[in-house]
Amino acid sequence: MAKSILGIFQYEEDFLNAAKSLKASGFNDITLMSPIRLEEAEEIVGLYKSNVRYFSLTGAITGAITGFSLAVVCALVFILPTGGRAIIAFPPFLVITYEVTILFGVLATLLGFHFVSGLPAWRDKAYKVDTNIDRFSIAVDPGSDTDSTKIEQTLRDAGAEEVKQLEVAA
Amino acid sequence: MTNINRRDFLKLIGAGSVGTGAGVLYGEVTKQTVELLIPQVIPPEDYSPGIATWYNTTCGQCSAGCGISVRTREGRAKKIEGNPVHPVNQGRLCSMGQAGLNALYNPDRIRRPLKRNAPGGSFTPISWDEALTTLGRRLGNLKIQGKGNQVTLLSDGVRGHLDKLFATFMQELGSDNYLQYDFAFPNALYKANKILFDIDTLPYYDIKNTNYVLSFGADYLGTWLSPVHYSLAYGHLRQGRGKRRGKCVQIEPRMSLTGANADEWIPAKPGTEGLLAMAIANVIISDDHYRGSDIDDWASAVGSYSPSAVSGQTDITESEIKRIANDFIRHRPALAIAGDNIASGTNAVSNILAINALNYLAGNLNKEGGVIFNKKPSLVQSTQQRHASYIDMMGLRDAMSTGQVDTLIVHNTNPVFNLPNSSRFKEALTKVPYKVSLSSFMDETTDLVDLVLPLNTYLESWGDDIPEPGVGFTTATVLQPVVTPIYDTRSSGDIILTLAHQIGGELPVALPWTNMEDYLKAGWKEIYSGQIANSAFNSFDQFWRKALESGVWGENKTCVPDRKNKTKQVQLNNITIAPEFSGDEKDFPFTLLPYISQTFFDGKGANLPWLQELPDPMTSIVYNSWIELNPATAKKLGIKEGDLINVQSKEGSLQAPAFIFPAIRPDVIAIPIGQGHTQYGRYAKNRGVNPINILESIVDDASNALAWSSTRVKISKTGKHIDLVKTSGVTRTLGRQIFDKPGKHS
Amino acid sequence: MAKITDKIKEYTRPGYYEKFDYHWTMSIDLDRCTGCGACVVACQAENNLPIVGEKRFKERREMKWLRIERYWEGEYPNLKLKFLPMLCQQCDQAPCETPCPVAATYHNQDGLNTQIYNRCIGTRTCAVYCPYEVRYFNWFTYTWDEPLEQQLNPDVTVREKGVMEKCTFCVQRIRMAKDKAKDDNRRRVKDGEVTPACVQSCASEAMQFGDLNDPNSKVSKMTKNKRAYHVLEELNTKPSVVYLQKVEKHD
Amino acid sequence: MTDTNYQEPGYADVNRDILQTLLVTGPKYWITFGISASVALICFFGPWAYQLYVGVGAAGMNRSAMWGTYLSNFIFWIGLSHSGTLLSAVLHITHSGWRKAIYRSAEAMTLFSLMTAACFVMVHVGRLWFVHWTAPIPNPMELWPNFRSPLMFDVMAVTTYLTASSIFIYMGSVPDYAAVRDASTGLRRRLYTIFSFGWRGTAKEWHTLSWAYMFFAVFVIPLAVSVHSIVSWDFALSIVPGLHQTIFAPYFVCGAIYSGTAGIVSVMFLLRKYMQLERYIREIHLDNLGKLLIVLSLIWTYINIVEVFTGWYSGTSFEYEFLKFRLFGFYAPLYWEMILFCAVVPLFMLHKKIRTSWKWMFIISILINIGMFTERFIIVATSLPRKFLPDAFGFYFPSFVEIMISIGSFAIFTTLFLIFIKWTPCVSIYEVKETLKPLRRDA
Amino acid sequence: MSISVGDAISSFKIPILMGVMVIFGFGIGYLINYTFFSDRSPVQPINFSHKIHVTDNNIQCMHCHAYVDKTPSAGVPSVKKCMGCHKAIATDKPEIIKLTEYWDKQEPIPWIKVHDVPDFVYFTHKRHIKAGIECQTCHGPIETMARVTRVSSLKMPWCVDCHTEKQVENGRDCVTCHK
Repeated sequence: MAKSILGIFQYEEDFLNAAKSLKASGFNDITLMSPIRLEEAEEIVGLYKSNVRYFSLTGAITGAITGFSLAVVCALVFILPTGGRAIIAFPPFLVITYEVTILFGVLATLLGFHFVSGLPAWRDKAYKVDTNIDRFSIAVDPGSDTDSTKIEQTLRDAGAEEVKQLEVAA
Repeated sequence: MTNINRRDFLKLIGAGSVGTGAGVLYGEVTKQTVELLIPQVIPPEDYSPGIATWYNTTCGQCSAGCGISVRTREGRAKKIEGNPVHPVNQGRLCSMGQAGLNALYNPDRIRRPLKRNAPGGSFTPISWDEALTTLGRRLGNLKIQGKGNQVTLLSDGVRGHLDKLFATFMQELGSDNYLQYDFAFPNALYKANKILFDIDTLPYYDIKNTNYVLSFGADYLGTWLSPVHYSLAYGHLRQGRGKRRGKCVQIEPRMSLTGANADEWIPAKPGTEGLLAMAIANVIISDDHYRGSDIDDWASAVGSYSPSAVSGQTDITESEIKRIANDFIRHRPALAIAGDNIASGTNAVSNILAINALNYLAGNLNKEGGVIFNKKPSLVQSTQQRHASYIDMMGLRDAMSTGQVDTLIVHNTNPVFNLPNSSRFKEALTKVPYKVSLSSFMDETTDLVDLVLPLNTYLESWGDDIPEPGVGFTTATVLQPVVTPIYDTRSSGDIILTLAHQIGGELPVALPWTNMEDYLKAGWKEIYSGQIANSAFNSFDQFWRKALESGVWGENKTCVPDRKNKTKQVQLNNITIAPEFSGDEKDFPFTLLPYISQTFFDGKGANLPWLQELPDPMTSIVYNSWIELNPATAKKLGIKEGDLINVQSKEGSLQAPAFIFPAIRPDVIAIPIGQGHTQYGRYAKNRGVNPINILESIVDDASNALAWSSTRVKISKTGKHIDLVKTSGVTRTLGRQIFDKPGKHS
Repeated sequence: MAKITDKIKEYTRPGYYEKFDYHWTMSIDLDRCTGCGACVVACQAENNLPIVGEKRFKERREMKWLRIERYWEGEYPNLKLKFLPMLCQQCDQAPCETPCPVAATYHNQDGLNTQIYNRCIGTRTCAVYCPYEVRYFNWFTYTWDEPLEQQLNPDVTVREKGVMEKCTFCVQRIRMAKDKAKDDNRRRVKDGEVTPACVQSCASEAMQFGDLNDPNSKVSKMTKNKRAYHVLEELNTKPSVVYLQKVEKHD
Repeated sequence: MTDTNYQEPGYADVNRDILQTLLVTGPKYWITFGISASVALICFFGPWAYQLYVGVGAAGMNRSAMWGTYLSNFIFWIGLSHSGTLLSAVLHITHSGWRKAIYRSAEAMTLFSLMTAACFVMVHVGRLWFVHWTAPIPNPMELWPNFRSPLMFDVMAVTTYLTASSIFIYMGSVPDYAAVRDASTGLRRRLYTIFSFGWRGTAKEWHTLSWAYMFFAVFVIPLAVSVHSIVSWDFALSIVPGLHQTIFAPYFVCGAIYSGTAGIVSVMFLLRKYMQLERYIREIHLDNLGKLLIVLSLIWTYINIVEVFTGWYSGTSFEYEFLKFRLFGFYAPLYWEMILFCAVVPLFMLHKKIRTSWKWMFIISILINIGMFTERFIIVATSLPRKFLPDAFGFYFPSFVEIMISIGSFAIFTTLFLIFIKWTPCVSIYEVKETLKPLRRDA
Repeated sequence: MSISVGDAISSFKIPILMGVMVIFGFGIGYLINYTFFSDRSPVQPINFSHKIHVTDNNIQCMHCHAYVDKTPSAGVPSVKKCMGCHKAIATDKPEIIKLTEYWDKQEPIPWIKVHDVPDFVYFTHKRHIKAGIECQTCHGPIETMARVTRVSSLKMPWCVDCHTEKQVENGRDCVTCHK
């Protein structure tokens, strides 16, 4: 079991300021939670371009190759000529390629989301229900007891409504 | 992982067993069903599983006498095809012939002898022994009492040895009342040929080699005499001779299948075709195309029928008549034939005489491409004189109603259906004390009798046949069973021979054979020894085997015309060429044209589902009757396709849906014959109407035949509507590339 | 390597149908055809076509692999009725084959447009795509009134509900002829050895059947006739049924 | 904003208002659900079972029209599905704020109309028990589907679309599932814990979700266009007059968006009315959708005119006959009804009062969809019986079974939708919050 | 309150495991059916042994299955054929007594089909025999079987594999077997 310090804020500015000062104090392992997406918060924790895009690209390329090969291989396993068309007919196979490209792109993006975001969360984490309604919160993992007092202090200074310590699974 | 407690463990075990059970069940359900492998107890001689055996025999669906090959597998008939070595059909076969399998395997066949319990009561199945003993005893008693003449046998147009057997049997029984009746039998044609050429048989019309067929109503591609043979000839005429493509002209008030295929279709006024022929003859003579020694006689005979005089009566313009006459001469050898509706008016024989005279005038007799006289087939006695005319049938009616007929044996014919209501035949029939029917099906006549003897179909019987009209040389075909009878039925020959033995007396002496096969073989032995005294065969057995194998004797010969010109000078002066109709034009404005249906013939084919499902060639209608109306007439009367029309003649009325048929004269309505059965199995019963019912009993005096195209009717709407069941949608090409090369169509 | 490129070239080339072993072809001479309907019954007898009954006809669900179409020309009294036997045209560029999702219909080495009943799932797309409307669908499982089922041809499948069917050029007869040729140690089927039921029955000999790859076959000669054409040729389906125009003018 | 009395809800109000649609279930809901489920059972599955038993002959299709209402229903439902995903995705990447309140229900419509459409594929085929042969599954017969077939395009496209739009709608709902989780206890909580993947709303999660969501949107737009193009190619790749039209793909796509958008309006009206969401679904949405509908209606009308004009002007018998039948034949009343509902009636929306009136818009949207349903029916019923050979011309009229199944399909859709609104918040909670005043001191 | 997905899932452990058990059980059940209740070797009405006839008494296949090289079906011998020998041979054996009973009643023996090709497939023995395929290729070591057991699946892939391997002319054309 590990400890986690949770600071809860009513206002966005306080929340962001607290995060900034924590960051300035050298606490890099902070979790910022908000009911809506806040791009400033993302900047504070250093998130600019997501790696999801690599998943999407790889997925799409894999899909294109898979789609086309699927069509070609299916046509060649048991050759059944139809309507005077070529066995490997490009126009229809490109349609299949197109669809499978998208299918794999979507699936890979889904995979990427899980991979990058770390969801699903298998273990319990620091969380307060209000965060998903109309409160902002910062969870910090204190290395030591001294750190924890410092963190609590920083949070209170920034205007936290509430600061509490939680026991969470490591 | 936490421990699983007992309760949960049981749950899991439960789930597992449910799954296992489902798996076992699934495997069981998806397993192929167990099939048995049933061997034969004793295999037949020529049996090999999975290999088809072909038997050659003769078609019994109409009177043309085509040869057929029946494909059988494991003792069941699978397909009927034409016999390639048969001279009539040369391997081809019409729809009716092919539907013979439907007759063989018809679900409505009578499966065992039936006896009527009480007059008007129902039938009870009895054994063959009982049936034949009862009948035999009755006939025997009559014979002993010297009342043999009170037995009448009314048969269909059987030929060959069965006919001979019937004749012998009746003769020995002491009866001269052996009649044959077929609705479509061309009495008038025989009569006219007799008058003109003094022949008892039909001549051979050499359509194959002619250049010009001038057909007056003869639907030779559909129903007339020997359609398969003529179709073969037609194909040859059109495209089989290089550049010389024969021309076909059809003169008839309602376009028949032949009319549809002809180059010209000319709707003359019904009944006036003879006049038209006279006018053509007039043109031939006046244009100096005939140079015979008897030209003066001819000139005087046809002198009064100038095209201008006839034009008004026939509704054909003068120039048209002249053109036809000139074409007819120019295209020699040409052929003028008459049949069907043209040969079934009150002036039938006169019409045919006038039309046949054209052949004489154009010099088309006994010539390739003209009318060729068949050698008289001398194998078995000629039969056509047994064919009852309408007057003969009326004689039978009178005899029946006055009690002169004690026992009536009906064989395979259906006079109750095929005679008009006005003949009162049905009423007379019910007065006969004992009626027997030999039939495979419960038709209208069989339904009225006291004893039903179920017959084998022709595919289960022995017999022989001589095609009529012949093919220009002597030929005969064999009828052999291709399958064992599928029900407890017997063939007509076997029944008669058994009866002969039952009756006793002189009969077993005259007919010592016990089954048809032996009788037939004995007959053919005579043919063998009398006719075929050549070295082609070592023995009769060899000849017989060959005959059974090929199904025909006299195969593949070329036509050798009987060169003797038998034509008599005809006194065309005396003929009554003007048609008469029942009902005057004012009250009954339309001429009713019943026509023989190509699918059902005279009604015989109506119980065969394949024929019921074969779209009528002209209208594409299935499963029903219809009344054909000219579009102009329909428009005038406000009739639309499918409107139920009441057709009223002097003798009765019928109701059927209208069909707007473009190719019929506005003053004519046509109804196909064949439907309108009140019995005759599930496929025929209560379907459509029978136009014969409302015909007037008027006859052609020269041939005594029923004038079935001479009834006038009036029509009215009933206000009801029936959707006609037909397969064709829109019957116009709408300018699409269907009959032409691309680009050429408009 | 060259082999692989050759294969690729072969498989990517349209018109795979050009090198058939046989190219079964039928010619129908409309100048001979009388429209009598014998072929229709012959087809029904040979190919186990069901007896569907009046109700089904009314619903336009008849089963006739070969039907005769009729077209009127002109007005009374200068009328003409033309007949057109219409059966599966066994097109080389068949519009019906391509859309089958399970390839239940395809072109085989005999130049036949085959229909494999076992594979058919009944989307009916082929029938919609067919410009000649010669494909028939088993709307129901049809039965035969006892004992009519004894007539059924054991060489032809009896189809169940939900399956598309059509004229096969009597493939069972073609197979049988090939079987016989093999028995006789012949490499090829002789001309005239195969006749589909309709061709066999045709009384006016309007139909001919044979191998177009054999330049001496009857049907090859017919296709060279100057009256030869294809119905709806402008659709470029390349049918294997050749019609010969009816001769309109005389002298 | 026409509504001057409008009071903007707070963040907590949003959670409360929207979650009550999901958490509080009154008898009205159960009655509606019961009715629609039983109609689905009786009208759809009952006749379908009958049809499976006797064969497709239970439907009115025949030799001249091998396709019938099943196919037109299929197109209709696929068309309806284009509302959501496409609209949602396009508006998402163009950052249109007004989308946020309506996109969830629009996407739900997509998903469930797709499912209904898929049902029709099953109903349509003759041998349902072999329908798995259309899937490229390895099998011992070594037989594979024919990828040259437009129907296989369909199989692939619909599968992809179903997958993509399910993922799209699910991913967009994850934060809302977390909200449901937080507001509930017991079994529901445990289930929604799984559904929400343990969402906490961290910056990392928001960041990844928004990126992934953007990619989904980017994938879904060309997909949606391709799906209806492919559906149109089921027809257009044939050579049948009336179906073989170059214009069909854009025509179908446009028609699809048109009917889908109209569908959204109807659904919005009902949700707003019966789920007390007046504060979230507002006139601005109606106004914007109305404008969109007018544009789509004009495009649709244009394509229709082009179709008739080219058919007539080409002068070929093939085109001419089917057009004659469509415009003046038995089904002419349906054709002109379609023109009235889809081309004329929408013009009323040019008037702002009508455009912002819920009642009028609901009626118009229903009429448009009736018109669009007719359009799909007419395409099938007037083209197929007028193909190439006049002798084979026929007629098609749907049978009782077909009519019942068509009615039943609406019940299936409704049932699925009713299940959905009890499963997922039908208005996106977090996205609605984004449109509100932010939680800042200076706001 | 926990937001752990792991905890939530493990709270559904029993239902999930039950599902797994059902699926697993289904497979087991199917296998059981396939192994123990198979239709590959049914009990015949007469316990006919190919071993006695072929191996022990050296009777050729074609003696009884006379049509195998002439027709599509091999032809199960007629009762008369059996009786041809068994009128005199081994008449006291119980199975032969059964056979004699059938013969006396003039009834066919209702053999159960072991080698049943799926419906709508046209198989011809003749072609295969003429192509030099041994009986054993499909029927297995039939000459040693006391009761006939099917060794081949007789399903389509089995046919197609052989046709492919032997490069049969048009061997992969559907109409070769389906028509």
